[in-house]
Amino acid sequence: MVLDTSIIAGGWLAAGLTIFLFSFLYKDNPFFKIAEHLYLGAGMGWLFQVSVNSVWIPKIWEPVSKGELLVIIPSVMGLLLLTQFIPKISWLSRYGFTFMMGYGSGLAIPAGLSTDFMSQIEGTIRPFSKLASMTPFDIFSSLLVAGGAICVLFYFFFSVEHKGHLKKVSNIGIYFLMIYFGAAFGNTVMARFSLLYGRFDDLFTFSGGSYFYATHIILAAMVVYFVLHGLFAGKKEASEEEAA
Amino acid sequence: MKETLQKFFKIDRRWIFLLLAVTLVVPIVKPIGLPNKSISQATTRVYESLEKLPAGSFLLLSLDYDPSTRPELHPMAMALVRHAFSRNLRVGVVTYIAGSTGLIEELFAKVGKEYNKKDGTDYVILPYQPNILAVMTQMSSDLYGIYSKDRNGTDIAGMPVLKGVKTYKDMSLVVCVTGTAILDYWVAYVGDKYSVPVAGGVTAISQPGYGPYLQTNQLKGLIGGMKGAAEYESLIKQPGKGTSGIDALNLAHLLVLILILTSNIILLFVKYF
Amino acid sequence: MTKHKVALTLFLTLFAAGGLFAAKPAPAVKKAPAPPAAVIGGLTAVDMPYDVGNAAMLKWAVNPADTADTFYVVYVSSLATGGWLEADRFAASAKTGKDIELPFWAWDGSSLEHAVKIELNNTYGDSLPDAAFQFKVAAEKNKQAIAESLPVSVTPVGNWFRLDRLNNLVLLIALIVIFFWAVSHAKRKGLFIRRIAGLDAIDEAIGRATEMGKPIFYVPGIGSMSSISTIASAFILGEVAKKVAQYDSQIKVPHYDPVVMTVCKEVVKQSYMEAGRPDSYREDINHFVSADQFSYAASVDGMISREKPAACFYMGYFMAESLLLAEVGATSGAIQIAGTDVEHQLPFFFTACDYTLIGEELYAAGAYLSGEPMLKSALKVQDFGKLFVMVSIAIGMICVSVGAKFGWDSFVPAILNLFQNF
Amino acid sequence: MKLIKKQIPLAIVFVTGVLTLISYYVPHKVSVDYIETLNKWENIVVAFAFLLGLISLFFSHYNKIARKGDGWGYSIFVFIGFLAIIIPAYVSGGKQMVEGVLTPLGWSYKYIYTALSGTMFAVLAFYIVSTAYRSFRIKSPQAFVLFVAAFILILGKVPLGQIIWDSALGWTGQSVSAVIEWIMQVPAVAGKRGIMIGISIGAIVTSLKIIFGIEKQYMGKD
Repeated sequence: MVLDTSIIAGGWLAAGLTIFLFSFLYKDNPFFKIAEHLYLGAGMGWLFQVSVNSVWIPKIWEPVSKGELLVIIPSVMGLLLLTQFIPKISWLSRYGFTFMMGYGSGLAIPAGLSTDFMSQIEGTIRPFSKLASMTPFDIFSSLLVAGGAICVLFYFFFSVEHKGHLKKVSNIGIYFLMIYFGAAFGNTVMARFSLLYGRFDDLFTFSGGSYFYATHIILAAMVVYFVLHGLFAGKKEASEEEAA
Repeated sequence: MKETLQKFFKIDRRWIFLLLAVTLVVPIVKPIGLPNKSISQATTRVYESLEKLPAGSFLLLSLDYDPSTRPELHPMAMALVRHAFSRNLRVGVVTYIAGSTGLIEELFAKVGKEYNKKDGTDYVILPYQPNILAVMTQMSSDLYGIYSKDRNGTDIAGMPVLKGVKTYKDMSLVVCVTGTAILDYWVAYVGDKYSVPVAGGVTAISQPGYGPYLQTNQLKGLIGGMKGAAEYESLIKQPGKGTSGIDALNLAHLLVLILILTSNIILLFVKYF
Repeated sequence: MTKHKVALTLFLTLFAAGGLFAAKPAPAVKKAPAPPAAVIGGLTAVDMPYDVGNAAMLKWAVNPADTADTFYVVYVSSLATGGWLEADRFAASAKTGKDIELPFWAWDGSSLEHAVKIELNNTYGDSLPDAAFQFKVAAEKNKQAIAESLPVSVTPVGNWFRLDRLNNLVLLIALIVIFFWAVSHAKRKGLFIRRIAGLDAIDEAIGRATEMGKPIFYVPGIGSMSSISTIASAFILGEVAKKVAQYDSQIKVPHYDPVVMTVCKEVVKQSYMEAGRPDSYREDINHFVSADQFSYAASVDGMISREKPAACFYMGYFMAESLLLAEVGATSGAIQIAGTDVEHQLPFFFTACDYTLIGEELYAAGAYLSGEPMLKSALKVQDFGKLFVMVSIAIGMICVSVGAKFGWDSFVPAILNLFQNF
Repeated sequence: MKLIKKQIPLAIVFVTGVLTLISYYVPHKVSVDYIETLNKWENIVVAFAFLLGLISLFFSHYNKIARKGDGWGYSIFVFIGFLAIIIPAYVSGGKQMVEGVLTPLGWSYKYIYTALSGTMFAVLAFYIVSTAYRSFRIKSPQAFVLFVAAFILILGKVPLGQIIWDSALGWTGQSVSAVIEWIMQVPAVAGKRGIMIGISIGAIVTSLKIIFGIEKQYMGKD
């Protein structure tokens, strides 16, 4: 398979940047720093180009040039946000911020009440409405959800001192929290490995002959760099790194 | 004896890094071939929600993941789009993460061709918008108020794919694939507020956190992490990156368990012997 | 309490007014089209309550003689005569009063009558003709009309209150009342908050840093100033900075958000003043690192592994960088204290740090340390909310179980209605 | 001066906040029109907010270069990275693909941005393993419970783990997937629900404080 030059070049670039970032795992080095700074800039650049093409041009520039002047008001509010950087007139940015905060808060309150509050109470007690058709184990599970939720809530109850029997209730709460955290931990392991798998899979692609062994060559170059660096920088620094 | 153990314990962590790299690279180069078998209820619920939609229904996909969570979420989104296209659903795509636009483009270029679906007729990709709440609220009364053009600047009014679609009422299902809290927004600000069915696909990290919403049926279903992607791929019988990914993760998962156990056993040993 | 009542009355009045508009008598206009064999009697049409004004509600009695193959067809017209369009079609067993999803206080549905919501936008598009709409219903069997009603008319109007969302509103008002009670109370007398176990660890960590002559890292996370965890973090930072100033130790606060940095600068400066050490305050205690999650984490990691601090605090809003930070901190041998309300990051803090403030404990720590009445009163409202949930779950569980056991058919849904969202 | 510096902004937050809040309970056309206007405005205002980050990033790196501070050379790469996206974006007019062929912008996305952004997260996998070995301590009964839950989850998510479970614990008649489903649907739901409710009221109270002008730290100092 013969690939386009631009794709091969892309493969080399991607493999190189990936390996540069991974090299931090061995130790901090200039290549990592370069890749890291590039990432900063590229991330901002991407956000910038998407904002320009998806929002600024179609939502501000085009309406204004067509004579719809109403969009100037929010644009000005948006621009006022930037006065933050000029201490003397930074108060102007409040006009933008307060607008955003007011809108966000006004939406958040009823939605929070219905979704995370009332619906959760309802969800906890609803299973009991089907009591007749439940197996004993289902009933046990539903009781566990309800009781567990109460205990956890009590763990976070700050208005009374947790002593005696109350202490026991909040202790049970902690165990429910721990099971949840355990589940989260287990799942996160899978999530992180998946991401690593994704990068390795890409590197594997770039290591193929059609990419002229980009991964192998860059990896070897990095190893050579570290070996040389270790030799010239003296033993002292190396032993320090070991301890880390 | 004790000293040796303790030394073993204070091993330079870079050896552990290397160990992980090896356990992951080997199965990529030489797959083990243990396919995922179990399928969770939550994933099945997503599958069934799509399965029961009549052909021609409008499915709104909110694809909000950037390259950083691509290995988990991209296979999921791909499986969902394949499923939707094979059932001849109309698909609309929105996004609130700037970094996802490139991935969406890639996805539809590939899957669109597989199913011979046309941009504008069978699917539409709407441009990135910065304020998720504003857009979600707006789409409850008139989506054209915020989206007048697709991501390439073509007017969307009159596109066959959007025929008769104006508000959430005209959409049969919303599926949000994300590694952020955007799914929570869909549940709270759209699902509950306007009674729209919402399902999700999330990274394995946030998966346990959606348990309460699944139990209350505020979420119609949930695909979680690469395992979820693999499950969905086997439900639609089209193995992809999710299936091969799970295979590669076998050894690494065991490695973690062995490491935790070893270190704690050493600790016990040092303490009591 | 008075406030509560006033507001409630206000809204109820508002609703009543809306209801008046809504229930504008709809005189059934009688006409004489050639009716099929039978007549469906008792058809009424009213404005659909609690909506923007684009739907109507039709009701008529269920006919016990209907069989499984009977269908009802609803016709609508915007003209005085003729112009009938089909608006809905459904099996005779469907769409009774019970099927309308509204809570018991806003809707009295009976399974003995059909209740059908007709959305006029589906038939007439976005802009409705400005007229009264005519409706009629026909019963069909095998595509043959067997009965038809006389037409009735109604003008849909926009309503002013979603009575179905009353439960939400009542709860909101209760929260507001308690909030203001707590605020005034906190300012006058102070409110009790129990001490949180993790706070001693903070003193210990600062003490150790002083002994070792090494800096302390205080990482406020990647939240903006509007997230509560960041606000709590800023208050905790104030207390930590005060102790650091007293012991003449060093503190470094790397930032992700420029606004948070401005606030933290003030907080730290104030703390140094209060500790009587304004001379030791330096502007670069708070420094901006990066507004990008991972470069932020990587840069802070770099700083931690270079400077090997004696203690690291991670308080605030954290995402994936929690693990990066906590791991590097642990290997560099620092005492680590973490606190965040992002649940899926807590496992990492919990396993890698010496002490972890879980979720709301972070808010409580901020309130406890600063004694700030505003924070304390917020915590009180949260406690009230939790109490409400605990009690509701306990009582609701019992009521629903008992109701289900004895088959009280309207009682169980009513209890559930109380907490449902519409 | 206090009026325009402080009171008017506080009035803005109060009025927009209360009106937006009320719109949830009011179905009338007036309320819909109000919220539609606000939606459109809000979307535009927020489109400028990211400039805050952009400017402070540029400013700090520009300063570093100008002062020749520590590692200033790296700061140049921030600008290079920025240009590596912006120039292709300009050339391609914001399109990433034309007739199935990558544009320069699409190329930059695929080979620069994807590689960098993806790897940044992937590095975490290594840390999770070393955390597992070096700092996952079963030091208390609570940590033990956390460990057991994590153990089952990690084991049961991969086919190999399922095989191991079946050969060791197959006699219980429960598959590991069933156990995981139960954990996720029962105790984990209880734990999460408890945390979630408290935090959500916290968020509601903060929103109330913002609307009533009690919480105003986000406005910055005077």
